Amino acid sequence: MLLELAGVETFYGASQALFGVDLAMREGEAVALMGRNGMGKTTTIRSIFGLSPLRHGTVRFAGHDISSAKPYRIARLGLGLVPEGRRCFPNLTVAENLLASARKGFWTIKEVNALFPRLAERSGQYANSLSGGEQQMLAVGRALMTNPKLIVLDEATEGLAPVIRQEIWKAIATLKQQGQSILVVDKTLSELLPVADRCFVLERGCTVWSGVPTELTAAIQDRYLGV
Amino acid sequence: MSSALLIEQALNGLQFGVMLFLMAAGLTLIFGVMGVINLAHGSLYMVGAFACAAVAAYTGSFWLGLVASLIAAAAAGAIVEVTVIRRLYNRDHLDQVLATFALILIFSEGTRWVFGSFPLYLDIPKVLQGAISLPGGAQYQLYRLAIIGAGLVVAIGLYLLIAKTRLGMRIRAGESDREMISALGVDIASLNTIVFALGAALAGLAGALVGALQSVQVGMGEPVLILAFVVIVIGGIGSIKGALAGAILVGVVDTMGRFLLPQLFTLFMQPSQAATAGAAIASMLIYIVMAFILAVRPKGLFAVNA
Amino acid sequence: MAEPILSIRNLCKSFGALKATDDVSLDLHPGEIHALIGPNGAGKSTLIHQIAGTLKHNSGSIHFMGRDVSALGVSHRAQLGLGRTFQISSLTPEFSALRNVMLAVQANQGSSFRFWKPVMADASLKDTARDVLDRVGLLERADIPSAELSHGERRQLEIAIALALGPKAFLLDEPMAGMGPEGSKRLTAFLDTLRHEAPILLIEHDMDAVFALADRISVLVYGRVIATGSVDDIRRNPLVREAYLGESV
Amino acid sequence: MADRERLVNITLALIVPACALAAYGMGEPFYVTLATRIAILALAATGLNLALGLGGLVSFGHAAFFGIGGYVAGIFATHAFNQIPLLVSPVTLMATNQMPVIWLVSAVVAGLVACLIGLISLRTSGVYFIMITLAFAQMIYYFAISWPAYGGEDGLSITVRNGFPGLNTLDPLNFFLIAYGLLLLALSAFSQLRDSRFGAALQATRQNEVRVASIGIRPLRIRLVAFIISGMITAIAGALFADLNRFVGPSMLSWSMSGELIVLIILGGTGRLFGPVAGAILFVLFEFALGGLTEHWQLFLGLILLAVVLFGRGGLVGLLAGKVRHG
Amino acid sequence: EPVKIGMITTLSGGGAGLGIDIRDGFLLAIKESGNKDIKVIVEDDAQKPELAVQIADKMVQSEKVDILTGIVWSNLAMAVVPGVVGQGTFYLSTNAGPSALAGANCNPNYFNVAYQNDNLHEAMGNYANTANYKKTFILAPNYPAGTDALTGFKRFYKGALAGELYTKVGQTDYATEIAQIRASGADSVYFFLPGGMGIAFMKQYSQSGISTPVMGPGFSFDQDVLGAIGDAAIGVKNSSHWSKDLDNAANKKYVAAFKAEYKRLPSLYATQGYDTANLILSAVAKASVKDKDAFRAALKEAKFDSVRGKFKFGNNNHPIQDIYVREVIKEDGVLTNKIVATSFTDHQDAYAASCKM
Ligand SMILES: Nc1ncnc2c1ncn2[C@@H]1O[C@H](COP(=O)(O)OP(=O)(O)OP(=O)(O)O)[C@@H](O)[C@H]1O
Ligand SMILES: Nc1ncnc2c1ncn2[C@@H]1O[C@H](COP(=O)(O)OP(=O)(O)OP(=O)(O)O)[C@@H](O)[C@H]1O
Ligand SMILES: [Mg+2]
Ligand SMILES: [Mg+2]
Repeated sequence: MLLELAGVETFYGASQALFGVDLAMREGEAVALMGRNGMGKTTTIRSIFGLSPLRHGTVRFAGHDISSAKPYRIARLGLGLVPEGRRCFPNLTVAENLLASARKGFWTIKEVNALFPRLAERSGQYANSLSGGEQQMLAVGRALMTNPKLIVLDEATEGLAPVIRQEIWKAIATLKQQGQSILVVDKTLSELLPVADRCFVLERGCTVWSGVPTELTAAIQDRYLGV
Repeated sequence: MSSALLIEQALNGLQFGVMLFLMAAGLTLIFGVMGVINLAHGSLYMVGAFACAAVAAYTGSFWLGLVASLIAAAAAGAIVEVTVIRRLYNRDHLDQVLATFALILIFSEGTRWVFGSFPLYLDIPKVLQGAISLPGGAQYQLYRLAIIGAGLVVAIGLYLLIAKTRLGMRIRAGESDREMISALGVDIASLNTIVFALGAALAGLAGALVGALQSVQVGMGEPVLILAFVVIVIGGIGSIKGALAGAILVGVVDTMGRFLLPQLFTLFMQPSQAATAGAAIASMLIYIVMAFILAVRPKGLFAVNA
Repeated sequence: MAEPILSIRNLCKSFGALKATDDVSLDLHPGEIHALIGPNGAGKSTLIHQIAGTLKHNSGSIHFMGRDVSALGVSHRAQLGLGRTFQISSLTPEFSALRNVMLAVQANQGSSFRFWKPVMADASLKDTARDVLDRVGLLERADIPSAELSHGERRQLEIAIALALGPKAFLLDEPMAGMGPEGSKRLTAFLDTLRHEAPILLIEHDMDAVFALADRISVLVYGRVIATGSVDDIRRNPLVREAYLGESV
Repeated sequence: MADRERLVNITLALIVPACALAAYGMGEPFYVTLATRIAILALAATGLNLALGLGGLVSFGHAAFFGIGGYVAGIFATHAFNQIPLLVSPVTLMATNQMPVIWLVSAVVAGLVACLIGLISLRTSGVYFIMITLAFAQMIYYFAISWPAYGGEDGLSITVRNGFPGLNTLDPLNFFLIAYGLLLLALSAFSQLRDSRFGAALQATRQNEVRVASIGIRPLRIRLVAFIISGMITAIAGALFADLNRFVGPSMLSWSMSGELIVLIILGGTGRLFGPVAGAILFVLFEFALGGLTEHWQLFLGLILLAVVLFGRGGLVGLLAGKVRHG
Repeated sequence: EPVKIGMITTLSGGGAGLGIDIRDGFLLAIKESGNKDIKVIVEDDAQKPELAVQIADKMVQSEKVDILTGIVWSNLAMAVVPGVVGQGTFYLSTNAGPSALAGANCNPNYFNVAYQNDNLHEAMGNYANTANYKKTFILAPNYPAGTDALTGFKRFYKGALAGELYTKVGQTDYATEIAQIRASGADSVYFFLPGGMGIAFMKQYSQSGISTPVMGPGFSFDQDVLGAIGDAAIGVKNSSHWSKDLDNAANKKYVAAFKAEYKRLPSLYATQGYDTANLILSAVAKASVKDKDAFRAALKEAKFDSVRGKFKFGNNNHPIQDIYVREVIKEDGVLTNKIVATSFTDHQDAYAASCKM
């Protein structure tokens, strides 16, 4: 297993957000994490990265127990994050955002610029003056620049124009073909399901369903995703 | 008033400005770039001056003293970061204010405990003593020229470090979002310790260099602190260029104000009244300039995008 | 047709060499939802900023309810009845969802210079705010500080605040973003009814919602309006398909 | 939580007068003076707390208002004592030594100055605001130092403490009761204001200025009014402080005085109703108790303050009452 | 019943050296006397007027001291003294001598055992005439003690002024002023810059390549700062009412005892502390401190062995004393002063006349 969460419970201060999240994925897989607003998807991802340390349960990545490791060590093991809400560094230019945390590998500024030509045009501009969508592209590019074993995308297509969204999904599909492991949270099931090998559904901080996309029946969708 | 005097005063202003920059350089890094309000900056400056004076007195070499000042201040900075500042990054800026205010008390009294209550002796090194003649007949003190040189070297070095290196990008990124930069694999905690120590070392260097021109005594850091903040804020927080420009502006305005205002006031006052009234306005001048600049440009002269 | 509530003429705005808004004119009529779509970075949010006053335009005019508002500040325009949401949620993080909305109700009622009566004892504020939260489906979460809400919930709160202002026109910057499928469906239905309270200038990348709601659509590309028309016109427009919609629709 | 804070507040509110009364009873007037000092500093800090705690306006120049109050008291006292009119033309204006008048004048003068400083400073934010307020205070400080008419650096002695109708202000207990009464008034005003519409707008402005503007409230006006009220309260405290010390000098205007007021607030708990009271008690007691022990007392004061920041989040009140819940 | 003395002085921060010297000199005298009936309480004012007032209140109201003393700085003295003497407690100044307390506001319970602020400057103005200076450049910080200083100098100086400058309090860079001195064509410079300001000025002046002779009051060239100025100070003339080499028995004994006790040379501040303590001791021997009138008279008599040689009070309870001109020399590798002239004998301050006492 590349990534494995077992019985993860996480708190924000005194209030519990995760009550037992289980998740497992193999190298090369694309996994979708689903659930309605406020069900704990983002919190799960924060727990993986050590940003919201878990109180119970374990997280293992590539053979290491990372349940209580520091975020930067976790990231260096090969986890790349595209966070919810973009969180580009506003006081850095586009190029600097990409370079600041870059690590060696396939993805370089050139590759990222090829994937998102828009970013190449904006290279010297400060991130806080980018449009919402441009920031989203930058956040994806920034994560790729760390050349992760597993890239985690939390609502990475939010606010993107349909054409770009298609580009991103294509990019995700390409990445997957290249053997990149992917964990993705997204609201648009019609786009998410075709790339996913497996799905996990969260409900009130618990994993309530997992399986392959074809088994995700309308009934389940209705019950947990409100579709 | 001769033009030679005017030129010399302009040069004095410039030199004072660069000296201010040197005193503010460490603060630019810690406060401007890392975003930590470090009121104890003046204390680190004092630590540098005392270390230099003590070692210079013991070994007889100013240069060994200078090295000692760098080491002592960097070590003090690193200790402060690890034991105090590190716990405060995620807190309100105000907690940093209180903590570093406490550090001022600790450093001042600690230094007095170790070195006693009397000012120490620290003199300019032999090779830099005396004055040289400038074209136009003016005399200029060699050591002051050396300070200008040191200030410019520090300015360029800092600029390159912050604007051009990967390290600089990470520091700036960490300032705006520590959590995010660490989630991208950067050990921001250690990085901050290093930067803090570097900023402290610069404060120590300034303390040693300027200490040779002033009195090395407890409390020497406090006036510097305010001036350094003034300089950085005028220039625009986070901008090295701005800090240098701000420093030179303050230096020239202060010098020229002290020089010209009393003379100006003699035009419509009795000489001794003019002297005090002119001096009074001159002492307020940099604050007037600062208020004016911020009123017109609320983010300083070289506002950094943020 | 009735007088437009909001009328923009030849609006221009540049950032250095970049023309973010390039001679844009558009109207918002009573009772309509006017959707504004376009690629990322086309200048949609910049346009909203200029209408709301957070950015000053370089040239052109903005008339709101027959009055030239170009010279007015942000808060003044809001008082006149421009209710906007932000693309990236902008809330008062320490306040609970309820107090976020109460503040908007208070602003709508007029004076904030009342120094004595406690707001929490002020039923006129509290009840109105609770009604609004109920309308967006956030009443359950009323007492949670907005910093502790999930992303989607924060987006809902944005809309609640705009609603509480009882505005004469809504400027909604991607209200669907961050909402799950269920939320989007509900919000679509909700906006459909809202247009009768006040017309909506709607920026949205969720095409299902846009096509379901819009009376008219304007397409912005590189700061210029390249097309305005009905849903069907826009859907069929090859330029729009190429620049924005792609093969999906 | 809220109940616990109320309990802490009531304890703090009772402890100061209880100690003062006890000291008076035991014939230890100095401790009454010490309690008065606590009350006055708490009053000054309560003024600042309004701007800083509720409005997020970290004014590093509140010593200006404190000093203005002090100088008004000092100047009035001197003129009244020497029977020299404050003003001869266009009208002759005699000074009075009645505190209520002095407070009023202090508040009005400070309010005007705050209005001026605020109009310019409030265009900036964050650290720029800190520094520009400092700049204005420094201007006034240097002015006071080099302005010979009222003593310059040497300051101004108040030969006879100003009076209050019906009370003997020379009696330590009477004077304490005046100061404490004012403190209670200010605290209740603070609490009322915090929960009012204005308070809501002010606190919202601290958290997100753009949001506040977008719903139609002008942040600048809200802040300006808060800054003015804040300066006025601090000025009244300054007038009392001058009367307490029977002396006013530029050190009341110095940046370290501004810093001390900020420290008081953080020490007690920023934005908490009784934060300034708790902070003033702690600070004055530390200063008093340590000062007699060793010549290196400031070192220990520093260590104690450091421990409070590191281990007591949210100041003393935060430590005792826990985190705030914002309704 | 023991005599209680409260000492408020500056023991922390930048100005601590002065207060520490005063305290050490004072305590040395008490120790030498062997008088067990004297209790001294020392507290640090941290050079803050408000804190000094608070301590004074505590000492008077709570500790019920009979005598207060120790303050270094004029502005602190102005804050503390009027209140203290108003409550009937004695105050003996060990250093500060603001003019306000010497003239109209003099008080029978206030004694200054040091000098009136103008005195040393007057002495230097007088000396400048003797030295035949015709064009002196004078500077001081822009605060009351600074303006008093230059006024004092000008009161006796007969030559012309090459320039008169007021600097910022706490200023540390003097390049501007030095340039003006150079350009002014002055034949001498007189400066009053206490503490670190003076050290900075002297260091910078000596590096500037100007050879115009410098004069100053003793404060800027006394034992506490000479070490920090270094050889730049050698040869500078300065005025003082005391010097280490004053030839009298009390002084010889004092200098030796101070050196033995504290392993350093005494400064004029230490001396003022020492003399103040001896004055108190002489009065205590004659009258009970509880009998205020008798004690006041005993103080006024000033029958004690001053290390200054002779010492007496004028009508305003300020000293009438000799003021010397000293020169900075190096002796056994240590910088110190020797007397080269006497500027005034039995000098009294200019404000005594307006004291109605
Ligand atoms: N900083 C926080 N402090 C306290 N509670 C929080 C915080 N962030 C999130 N929560 C709570 O944790 C729960 C899970 O939130 P989370 O953000 O993980 O949901 P999500 O599934 O990502 O939702 P969305 O689809 O809206 O992004 C929610 O109830 C939310 O209110
Ligand atoms: N302050 C600024 N300085 C320079 N360029 C800016 C600034 N603000 C916006 N821009 C640029 O203006 C263009 C328009 O931005 P805007 O945010 O309006 O786009 P948008 O249409 O809302 O896009 P999205 O759908 O991605 O949110 C972008 O290319 C952006 O980079
Ligand atoms: Mg989420
Ligand atoms: Mg946008």
